[in-house]
Amino acid sequence: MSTESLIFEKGAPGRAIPLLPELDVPERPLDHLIPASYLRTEPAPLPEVSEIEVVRHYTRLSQRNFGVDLGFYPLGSCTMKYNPKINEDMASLPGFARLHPLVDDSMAQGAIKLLYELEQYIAEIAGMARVTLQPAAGAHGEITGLMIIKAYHESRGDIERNVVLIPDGAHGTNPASATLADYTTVELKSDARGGVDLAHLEATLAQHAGHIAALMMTNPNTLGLFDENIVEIARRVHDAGGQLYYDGANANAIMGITRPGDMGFDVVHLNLHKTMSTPHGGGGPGAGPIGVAPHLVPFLPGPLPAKDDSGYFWEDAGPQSIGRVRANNGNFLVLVRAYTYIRSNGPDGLRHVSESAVLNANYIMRALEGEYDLPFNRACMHEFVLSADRQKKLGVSALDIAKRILDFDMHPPTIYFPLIVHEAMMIEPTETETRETLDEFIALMKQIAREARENPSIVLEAPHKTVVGRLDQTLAARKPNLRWTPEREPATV
Amino acid sequence: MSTESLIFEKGAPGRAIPLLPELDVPERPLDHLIPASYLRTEPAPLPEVSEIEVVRHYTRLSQRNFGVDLGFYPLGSCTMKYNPKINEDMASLPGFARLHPLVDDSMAQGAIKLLYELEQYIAEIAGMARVTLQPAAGAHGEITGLMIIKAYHESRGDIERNVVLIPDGAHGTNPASATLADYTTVELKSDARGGVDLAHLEATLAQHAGHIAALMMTNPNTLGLFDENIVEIARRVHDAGGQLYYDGANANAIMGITRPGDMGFDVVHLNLHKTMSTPHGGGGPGAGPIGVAPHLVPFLPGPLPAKDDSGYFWEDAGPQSIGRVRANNGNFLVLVRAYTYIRSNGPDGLRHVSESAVLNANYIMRALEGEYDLPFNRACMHEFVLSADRQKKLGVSALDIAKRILDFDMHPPTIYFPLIVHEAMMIEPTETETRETLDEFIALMKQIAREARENPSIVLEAPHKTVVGRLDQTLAARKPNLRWTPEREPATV
Amino acid sequence: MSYVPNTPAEQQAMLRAIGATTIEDVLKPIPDAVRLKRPLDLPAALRETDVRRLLTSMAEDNADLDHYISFLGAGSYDHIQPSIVPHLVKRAEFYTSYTPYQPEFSQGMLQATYEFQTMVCQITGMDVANASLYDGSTAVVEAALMAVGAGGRGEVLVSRALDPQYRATLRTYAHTRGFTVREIGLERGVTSASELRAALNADTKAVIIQQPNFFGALEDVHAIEQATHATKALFVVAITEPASLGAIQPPGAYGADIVAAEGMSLGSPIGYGGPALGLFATRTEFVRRMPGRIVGKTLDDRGQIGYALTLQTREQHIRRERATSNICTNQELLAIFTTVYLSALGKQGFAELGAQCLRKAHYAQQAICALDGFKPAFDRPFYDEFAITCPIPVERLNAELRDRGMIGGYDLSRDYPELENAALFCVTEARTRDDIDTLVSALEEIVGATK
Amino acid sequence: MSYVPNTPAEQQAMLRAIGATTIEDVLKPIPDAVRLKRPLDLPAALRETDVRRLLTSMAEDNADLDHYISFLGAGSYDHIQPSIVPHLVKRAEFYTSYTPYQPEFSQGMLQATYEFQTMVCQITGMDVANASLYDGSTAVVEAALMAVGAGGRGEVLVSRALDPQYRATLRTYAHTRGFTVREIGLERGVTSASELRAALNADTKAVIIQQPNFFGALEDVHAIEQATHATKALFVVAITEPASLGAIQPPGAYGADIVAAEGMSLGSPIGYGGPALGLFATRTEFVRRMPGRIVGKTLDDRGQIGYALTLQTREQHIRRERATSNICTNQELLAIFTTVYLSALGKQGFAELGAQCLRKAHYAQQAICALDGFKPAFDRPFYDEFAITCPIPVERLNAELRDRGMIGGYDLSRDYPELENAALFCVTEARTRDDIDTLVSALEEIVGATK
Ligand SMILES: Cc1ncc(COP(=O)(O)O)c(C=O)c1O
Ligand SMILES: Cc1ncc(COP(=O)(O)O)c(C=O)c1O
Repeated sequence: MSTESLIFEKGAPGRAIPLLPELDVPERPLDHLIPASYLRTEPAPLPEVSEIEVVRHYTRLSQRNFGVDLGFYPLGSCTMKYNPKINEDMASLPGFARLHPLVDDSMAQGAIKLLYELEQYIAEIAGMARVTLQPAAGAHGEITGLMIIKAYHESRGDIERNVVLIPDGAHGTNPASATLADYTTVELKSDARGGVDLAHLEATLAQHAGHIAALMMTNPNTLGLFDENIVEIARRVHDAGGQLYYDGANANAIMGITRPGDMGFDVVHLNLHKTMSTPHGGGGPGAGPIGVAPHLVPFLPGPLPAKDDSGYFWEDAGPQSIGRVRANNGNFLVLVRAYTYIRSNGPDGLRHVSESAVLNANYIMRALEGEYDLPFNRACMHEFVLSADRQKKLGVSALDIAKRILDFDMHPPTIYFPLIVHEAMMIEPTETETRETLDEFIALMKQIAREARENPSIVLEAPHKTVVGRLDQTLAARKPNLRWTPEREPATV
Repeated sequence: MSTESLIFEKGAPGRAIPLLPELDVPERPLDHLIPASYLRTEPAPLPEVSEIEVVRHYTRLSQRNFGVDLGFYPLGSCTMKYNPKINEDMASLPGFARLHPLVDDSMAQGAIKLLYELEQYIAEIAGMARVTLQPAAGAHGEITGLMIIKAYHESRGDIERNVVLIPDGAHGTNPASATLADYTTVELKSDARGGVDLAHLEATLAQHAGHIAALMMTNPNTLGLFDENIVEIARRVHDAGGQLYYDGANANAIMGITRPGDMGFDVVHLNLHKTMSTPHGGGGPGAGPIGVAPHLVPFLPGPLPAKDDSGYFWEDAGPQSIGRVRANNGNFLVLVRAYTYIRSNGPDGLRHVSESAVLNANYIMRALEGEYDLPFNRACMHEFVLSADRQKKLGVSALDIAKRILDFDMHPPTIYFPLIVHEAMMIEPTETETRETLDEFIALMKQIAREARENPSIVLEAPHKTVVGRLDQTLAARKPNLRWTPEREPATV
Repeated sequence: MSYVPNTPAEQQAMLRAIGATTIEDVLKPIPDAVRLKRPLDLPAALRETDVRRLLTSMAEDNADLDHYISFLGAGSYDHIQPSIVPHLVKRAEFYTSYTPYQPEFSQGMLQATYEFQTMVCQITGMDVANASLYDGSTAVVEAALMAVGAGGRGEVLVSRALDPQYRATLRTYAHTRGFTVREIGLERGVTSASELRAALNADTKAVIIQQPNFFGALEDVHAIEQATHATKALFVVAITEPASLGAIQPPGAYGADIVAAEGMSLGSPIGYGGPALGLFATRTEFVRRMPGRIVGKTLDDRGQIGYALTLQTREQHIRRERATSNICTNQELLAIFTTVYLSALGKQGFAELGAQCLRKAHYAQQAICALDGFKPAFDRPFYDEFAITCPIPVERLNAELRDRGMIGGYDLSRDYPELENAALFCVTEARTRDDIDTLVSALEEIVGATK
Repeated sequence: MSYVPNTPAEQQAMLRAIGATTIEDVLKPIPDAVRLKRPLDLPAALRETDVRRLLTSMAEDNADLDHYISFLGAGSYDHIQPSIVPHLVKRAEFYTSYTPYQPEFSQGMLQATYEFQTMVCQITGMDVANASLYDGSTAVVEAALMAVGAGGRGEVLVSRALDPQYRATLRTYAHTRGFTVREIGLERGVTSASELRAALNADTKAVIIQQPNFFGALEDVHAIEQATHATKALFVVAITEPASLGAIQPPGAYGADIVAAEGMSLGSPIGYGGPALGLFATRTEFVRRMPGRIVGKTLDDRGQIGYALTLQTREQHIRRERATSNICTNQELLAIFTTVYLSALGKQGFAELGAQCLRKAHYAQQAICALDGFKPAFDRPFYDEFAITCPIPVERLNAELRDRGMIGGYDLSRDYPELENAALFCVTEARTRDDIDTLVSALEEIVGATK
């Protein structure tokens, strides 16, 4: 496909699509309505284009993008599963999509009911007492959870707790959220089996005795491994006065099999855009509701959906609530999709989702362990991490392998994460892939391993078949060009 | 993009999407309900695939297809204009898309009203008395019109009229429809200006005196030229006792400028999928309503939409009606799109459509006349025909030029039609193209003309960038393989 | 709302470029005598949002199947459309394209059509299928035309249990084209075997029956096939409800020569009856006499598999007045609806569809017949439709049902005066047991109130 | 309804391939102590059609903007969504993709985001913009955090005319993060200039106001800018109704340092308030302190133009606990809604949008104020919202309007006890004159009836 110029480079002066209604009130001069000093003096220099130009431009751009609907997308930690179309249809119903967030509760009975029930479903899946649906994404859930934990400690006068423990494999949002909550982060080492190093945990807890606010972790962790010591870890952190925060980004492995609440966690977020099949939309929107254990319920943001004899309503939060973490009712249309998915699957279906996700991951892992280094040789959960160390010695990096995969209409795994594995390639097939697709991916990875030995340049020069070649990211960062300007000169910053 | 196997080659035994509702009536054995001899013994060997496989397969197939939303499509005679999205939205409204055709009129007031008004709009645009909306496409309109003409002649006892005159440039559906109506076709020659040769017409009318049933023609004709003698032609045919049928495939040139009725035509079809912007859907559906002059109204198929004080209703046709030409109410959802389009444009808008279509065609024609042969050097209407005769002498045919155009993300013109121009290339840009696109096409056509002189092999070997190369159509016809079979052997016929 | 992108200034510049001053210079070839000297008498242009408002209110003036519980079939059937079907078919690359005259640019549509042809064969049990005709009724016409042959005359026998609209359409064409259509009467809800046998003769070109027939009843197709083939006539099976093929024997299994069907049931919107989808399948030996477009598999100049229109010499754009049919624009996009729908349902789902319709219709029929005064009009095996003789006129019954949010059965007396008070009820998988029970209670109540 | 494609038999074969017998062999790492020994307590699975039925009925239990005439704004605005917007944004290639970590495979999304960033700059008059934040309220939080600086303390001054929900959100974060939020009171419907001047001091990190403010009134932004910049504080302008930028001076023109806005108005569905779209724009000098994803233009190894995520060292996945923000998943698809919407409206349409809202709101305000007992709560210039003091409590008024198919104005006494009986009415281009006249008659009638 040939290149596609920017929308700003299309059109011509005076072109416009007459989309708005004909004005049906008096066309009074604007400066008779408000003082001229408040009025815009120049129209915003937006594109001047016709409908066919807009349609062709964005249709063509869409074809320059890869999505789950086109092929395999084993992006570790991101759970790029199939997004059912029925979810989209339900979220497009006018009763949901065209509902104003501030209407009287009597006019939103269906919506509040949906949220009320969804809260219960999520609480049950996570093993928690109550849930807030406000957070817009996982990281938003994290900071919300940490604020709740902080409020909890404060409510007990326990104000010296300023340390959050985070395993070295954790996702970047965990430490970033801790900082945002004004905590100091302390990194926990992993042991030889890929779990939290209990000795190091013990030492750290001792070192920061009285200061431990929380431990944030995900289980299965970012290596795709289930930390078998979780009960022990929870006990020790609790004994040290800390709370346990569960980063639910990896919950696709556990539905109906185990619950964070049963493992001992006090706060749990779920990424509905991962586990519950709502699309990631090219980077968002998602939804990151959090559930909390009973002792933390008073601190939840409000309002919360409630129900009495006369129907559903929004109940204000109590005096201990941390307060709102955003305007309105959460990423509602994402929540509608998640609700649809949970109702579609039911309890057995969700368990089958997780079991199948785990099976698919193990299937690929076992097929590839001969060709790539497998740093932790244990049954994995829904994903696993390979190392391209062996290939790196031949001059072929994880990045090169990723670029080579692009030539075969598949999306590469997550690379260079978690940081604790050299040349990491984090592979999450999800449960919605067919065995044939897994086999194709396995064959491709084997082929690339062979190419790395026999013909590395074909890997090093990849991708060969994409609409653009490897992009110069250094140039992008050194001379940032972040917007088009009429002079076509980069607005260097 | 790599190839895409057939849906039958995907999936695995036992795979299925549980789409139907859970059965909620007793699950009685089928042979307790009806005798076993009526029951299918083997399930139809349809694909056994999962939802993600279906979604990926057809999403990928769609990307292997070119449409107006991707780029310029100057396919002469086909009027590949932009299909407004609002048309699609309106046709998807449940009140239209989910309406059963046999509900009582009281339950379809909105639908009948729409058809009633659309009939009036089409009658006004065509200059006709009344309209039937039943025909599914242009050719269906043609046969319907011819049946009406036949019934008219019969009603007058004029039963010797068995000849239909058709200009040599006519579309293939015209003679095919005439045959279907049990007429003999006689071809009319074109004159040096590209119109009907009046002398030949005169001679033919004389030769078949008393046998002339009708003349079928389109004006502007398939050369994109307006026959200036139309009034004279109409007079002579009428004088000979014939009726005039207007093939409205080219009506995009004339809306609000001239009307077939005013030119003297007795029956007119309009291709709503061309002139009225409803999409062609990869070959259909369309809609080909026909309008008739007052004397032919009694012969229209019925029922027709009508209105009285109590509302809208379907009125049965009278005794002279030819009867139904299909089941139900025409290609209704196509008609909804056409209605939307006419209401969107209004009278001035439709005229502007036609004027702009004509301007765009002349603009390209004048830009290319130096590079390609222009068989008739006159102002064209909404399309025009070039000849690649000059290029053919260099070994490059119209077909080669068409294939070369494919390399530039544009669709080629219609080629080898009309038959009266050697190496014909029939170019219809439509009014919805920007000047820039026209200029790009002009530049490309000039480039190809240059290539034909300087580097013909690049044209002869085209296309270079499509998902498949030139297809062997001889093979396809010699050993027809028209369906997949499990043995993967072609079902040769 | 205009979709012309170029501004007046641009158009002025373009006019200059071709040596014209105004658009009138370009329109000169149109003689003054035929020029329209006034604006078209049409309502003024509306902006998009006003058009939306207008059409939405017109749409809401109709009783659609999302808001009414319907038991109406009679040739058009309410089936569940899986969510993925419109998502995929409405990909702009599909619907904004035209007939794949340039196969290299249209492989998606061509391959999907090849799959469509295959699936039509799979469900009907026939050898070959085309890429669609206008609708079921015109598909029957094309079948008759094929049987009669180019320019031929002769007679076509048609069961009176063929959809009345199809019969009407066939009569229209037959009259013009010059062959005879003779109707074969009914016996206990199906085609009279004795009448058929008596009518068959050397001039008979085809016998056309419908399975399940217009009353939902199953014809004794084997006997009809034998009688038909005992002469040289072609055996044409019309199908208005192809969902039946999930459960019922396919025509290929009982010797049909041509299957002419309405395909809307299989994934397309019901849309007040259109756009519809004519399915046409036949036996291998007839392929070169088949009407309509056909896609074939072939190879490209690099040896890769590809798809292209084929056997085009049958078609009007090549053979002109000697073409097998005049069809050009067909119902291609509907064919894609069906292809995606049948892929989604798949082998299991299609069988389940057939079985569900069969079971639900029988559940309903028994429940209705258990009511006082309601009895089967015929005692024939049926699929998802059945005729019931009611204690009061169907028109009255249906008016009452309408007031209760329901759409009643088809009033058979409209087309069969002898079937007074007979309603044709249809029950597909889209109706729940609850829907059926609601109908049954309503019938009881309505009739009770008239006593 | 399951979306797992592999059949039990296939899964069995896969288990065998990895040397396992049952799935339990693979789940072994999960200790028995934490295993759930019962099925989840959730409603049983539903087939697609039953899910559709269920959700449709829940949706119909809401009073949506297609069926009610609404005059409610207060942070969420009902604008016309052009038909092409969802058609294009809902292309599966867009919505089924993830963050463009592999730019070669995501040029479509990246280029559209680059266009988005440009358009946000064009409408706000700012230098640079990011690729979206969660919503307007958290965008304001991010602005405050950026002003306060990593680990910094200090004070942020916030107008009481900032959306109450935004203020609540800011308070939540400020408390945890450890900085002070001080509210500046109102004077005749806008931020009190004297209170602001009095509050500004060396510790002030930012001044946050909203334009138009929560009452729809226009703040005297020049005076506030001068006062703010006279100290070292950053001037943060919050916008809940960016459609106003079609008519109103953009923040870039009056010296804003940061614009933090809610972008839903610009083409996204209102969706009971979410997903929303946080817009964030600032001046070039602050770009490396900006939160969120940023797309930049660059070149590929063949010298072609391409787009990629850039300045990622600000972000959590690289900088971890020292990142400018913790945001990862953002609201990207909503950014594409806005990009397509602003392309469609274009230069002329966006100006027309601003003008229409302004004119219709003023038409409505005058008509309402002509009624007995209704008067402006403030005499300030406003955009498309205005506060009206009503003769009866707003709650009662709105209950009456609801019964007439209307959604009344926002009850300001919920957040501003001093504004008893004050309703905030919003009138956008989506309301017709007819709608407005209907409201006015209804108000007259309702109040008349209470006399
Ligand atoms: C392990 C892990 N934790 C947290 C997050 C953050 O979630 P979100 O992107 O929804 O903010 C992610 C997302 O990629 C993740 O993979
Ligand atoms: C000139 C002309 N006449 C008739 C037709 C037949 O119309 P349809 O394809 O709608 O049957 C066409 C269509 O291509 C045409 O171009």
